[in-house]
Amino acid sequence: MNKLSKNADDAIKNITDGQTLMLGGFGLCGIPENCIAALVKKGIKNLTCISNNAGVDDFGIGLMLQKKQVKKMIASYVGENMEFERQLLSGELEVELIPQGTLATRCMAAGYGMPAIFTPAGVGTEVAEGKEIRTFDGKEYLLETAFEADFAIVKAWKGDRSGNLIYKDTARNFNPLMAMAAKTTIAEVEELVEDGELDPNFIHTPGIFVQHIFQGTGYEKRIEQRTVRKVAN
Amino acid sequence: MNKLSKNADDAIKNITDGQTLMLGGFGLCGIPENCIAALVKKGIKNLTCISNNAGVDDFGIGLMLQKKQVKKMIASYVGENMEFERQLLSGELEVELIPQGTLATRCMAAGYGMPAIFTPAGVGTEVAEGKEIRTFDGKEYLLETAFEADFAIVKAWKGDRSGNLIYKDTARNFNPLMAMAAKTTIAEVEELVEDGELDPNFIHTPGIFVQHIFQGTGYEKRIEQRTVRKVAN
Amino acid sequence: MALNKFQIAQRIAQELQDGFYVNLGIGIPTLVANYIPIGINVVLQSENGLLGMGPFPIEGEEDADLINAGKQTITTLPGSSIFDSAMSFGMIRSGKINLTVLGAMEVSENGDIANWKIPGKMVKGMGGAMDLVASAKNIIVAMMHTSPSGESKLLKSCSLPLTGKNCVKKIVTDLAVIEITAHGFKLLERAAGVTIQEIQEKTKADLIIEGEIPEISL
Amino acid sequence: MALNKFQIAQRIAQELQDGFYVNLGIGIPTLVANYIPIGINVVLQSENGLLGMGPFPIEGEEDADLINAGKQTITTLPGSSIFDSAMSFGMIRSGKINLTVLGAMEVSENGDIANWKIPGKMVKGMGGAMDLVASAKNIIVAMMHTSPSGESKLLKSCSLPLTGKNCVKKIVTDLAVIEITAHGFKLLERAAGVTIQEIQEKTKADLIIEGEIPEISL
Repeated sequence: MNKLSKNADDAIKNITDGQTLMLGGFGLCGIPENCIAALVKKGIKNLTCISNNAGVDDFGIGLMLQKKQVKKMIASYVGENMEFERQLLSGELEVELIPQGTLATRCMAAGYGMPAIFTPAGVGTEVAEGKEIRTFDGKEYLLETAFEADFAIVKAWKGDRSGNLIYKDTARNFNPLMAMAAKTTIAEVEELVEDGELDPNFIHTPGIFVQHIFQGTGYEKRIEQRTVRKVAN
Repeated sequence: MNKLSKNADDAIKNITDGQTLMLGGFGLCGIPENCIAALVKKGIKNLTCISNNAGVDDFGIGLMLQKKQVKKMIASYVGENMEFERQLLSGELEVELIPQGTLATRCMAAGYGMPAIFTPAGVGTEVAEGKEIRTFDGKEYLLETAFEADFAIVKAWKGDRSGNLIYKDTARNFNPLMAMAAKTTIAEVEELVEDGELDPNFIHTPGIFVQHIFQGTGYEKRIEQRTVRKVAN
Repeated sequence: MALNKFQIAQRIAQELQDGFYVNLGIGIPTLVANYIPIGINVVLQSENGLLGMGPFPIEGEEDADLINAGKQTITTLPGSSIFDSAMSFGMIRSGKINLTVLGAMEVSENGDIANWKIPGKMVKGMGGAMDLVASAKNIIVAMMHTSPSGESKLLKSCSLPLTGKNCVKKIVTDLAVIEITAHGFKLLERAAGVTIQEIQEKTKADLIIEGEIPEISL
Repeated sequence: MALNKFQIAQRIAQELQDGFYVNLGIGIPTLVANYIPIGINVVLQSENGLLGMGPFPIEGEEDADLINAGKQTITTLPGSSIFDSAMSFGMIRSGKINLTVLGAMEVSENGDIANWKIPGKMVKGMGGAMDLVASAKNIIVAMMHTSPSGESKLLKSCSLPLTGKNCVKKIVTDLAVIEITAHGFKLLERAAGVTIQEIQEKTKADLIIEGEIPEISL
């Protein structure tokens, strides 16, 4: 079976209006830049997006928000995006804010075939409203269900033709979790290599989870907070 | 904080009669040989052992069974061990057999602070007896609780002073799961290196999960089924 | 003439499709790997933590740290990946394995399977079988049609403790290929020279026979 | 004289013990890393997937793929490890983090904390804060005692949507160190020259005062 896509346009060709997408990344770190650009270009609408953040105004998922392609956003932190805040407060955008660990674990639950998980995050807060609470060993937990997504779109450092992926440093974040969690997974990689070039012992996402893979181009890798120190004497 | 133990005797010195131990490995692959030998030497008794298998008659956990150190065994497959079968049928040994995926996931649940998980494994079988069954999306699942263990004893390929571990090939198996799952984790490694020698991007078990680490000696690494092919012409 | 175990494996290999991820149990199922059709690429999963299981190692190159779920020394292939047991059963539970082949002691006409325990006699444990049968969408049982003492292993309902309920989709035995339908065992193919009557006699449940039943071709 | 934010961080650093794994939130908590006492080794966790967070990179060596939870470019240290977000919050939920320091908009006398939302005004999301406060055994809040408009941030009960209930153990403000006990806010220390009366006036709940209240020593 050939998992190779020619480019981002090719990789996303089966995504249609109204679907649910998971997008990897934390802030702008490890986001699938090529696929986001292709989604913007294609103008797919009414999307539900699951991603830890919503990009910034002019990059990442922010680009899709500008084009009003997103109907609903499921995220944990969106503080970097004024257009997002505007659409939310005006009611144009439906938003579900959930704890970051809950977001991660609901992805993992989907990937691991677990229909729901228990987490203490959000007990006693508005996150718990309408949710089942259960006590184990004297401590309260919320029942949170596994995500259901049509596509996961992830960004990796290296990948091979079998779909095996490795990520670089903290660009890993939600990517391997989302890669496991959707019906179909699209991976864009900085470097596509032949099978056998990646050490089987250090694969972060086994190829079984990835259906489409391609080598991306022109990564901008924008930094949100460029913090540095002076060279020590 | 110094995590280094001198040797296996030192590393296991706080284990006492009647405690619950997790032991990594699949068959004889990736088992903590040094710590098992030390447990046998010390003669600690009435142990509850959680491990996928129970070793063979004269190696692995089989050595502890010979000395009748194990009160209860929680495992998924024990077909390689006649002394085990004898103790089980005679009633000397308490045994709980559980599905392999359930075993793995109950370890993960403990490591990930999830009090219980849902799995379809065992629905409609005697494994389900006395357990809560819950239906999600038309499919039945058993509620299985996270393990509680006093010690996890794992075997890794390489480790550093911070407790970071990497495993080799399929000797990984249950080791990283158990390493996360107990109150205290002891890791024996084939090679102990200085901090900084392991690539942070390819750590299987982050050091936060490991309290005691030492470099083992004299690994036998017995093979259960030596299967080979002739060299191709 | 009844199929031998190699021929059972060979027949099952016809079920493989390009790109399949496959889990093969211990025994006859393992042999299926020897008959993968040319032009079909499948990836074998070993539930102890490997995707892309390769052949046995060349003599002298055995590595104790690289075994399959049957504890046999094996090799990796280009494109292989190693993972822990939670991820291994995660991919099993989430339905990423396209085909699971395993042996059985009994199968019932509603697809129940028993293969892990004979009360008071054999206590080996279920290993990964319960997870596999509870999760896989496509489960084929490879087994002899009858026990060594001649008892049918295909039954109206299983007498042994179950491994899973309503899960088996197809059975390939030395005598026949049988599909599990909502109405019970449906005979699809018979071993060359074996009569429908003989298969029915050795099956302790009614067979559904529709039209001509072709011989198994290998 | 009231402490500045650096001094608040400095006081909190006194709570660190050798071998601690610590999660520092954004803002004042981040500054705690600059005051780790000599001889004390702590490992900083960043919940986006890093243990062993090092200092900011030397100019020119910033790497977009290596950031902390505040999206700042950082470095690793010898002994660091990288992992995915599920494992990151796994170690948080299972109580492996010895100390969590975070900011707050309000804290109540029973240890409730609010720091993620001002209805109709500020919608940023909770990020990892709800997971952290629901899981950590040892939570210290670092904040100014009063809001910019002079309102007490220490209350009988929080008016803003909660981040977590009954979770804060200690508060370090510009004026005082306060422990949350079963009976409410207990004053432990006061900023040099700040009177108990002033602290009580700026706290919208009763302070428990037992014996002499020492000045914060830095």
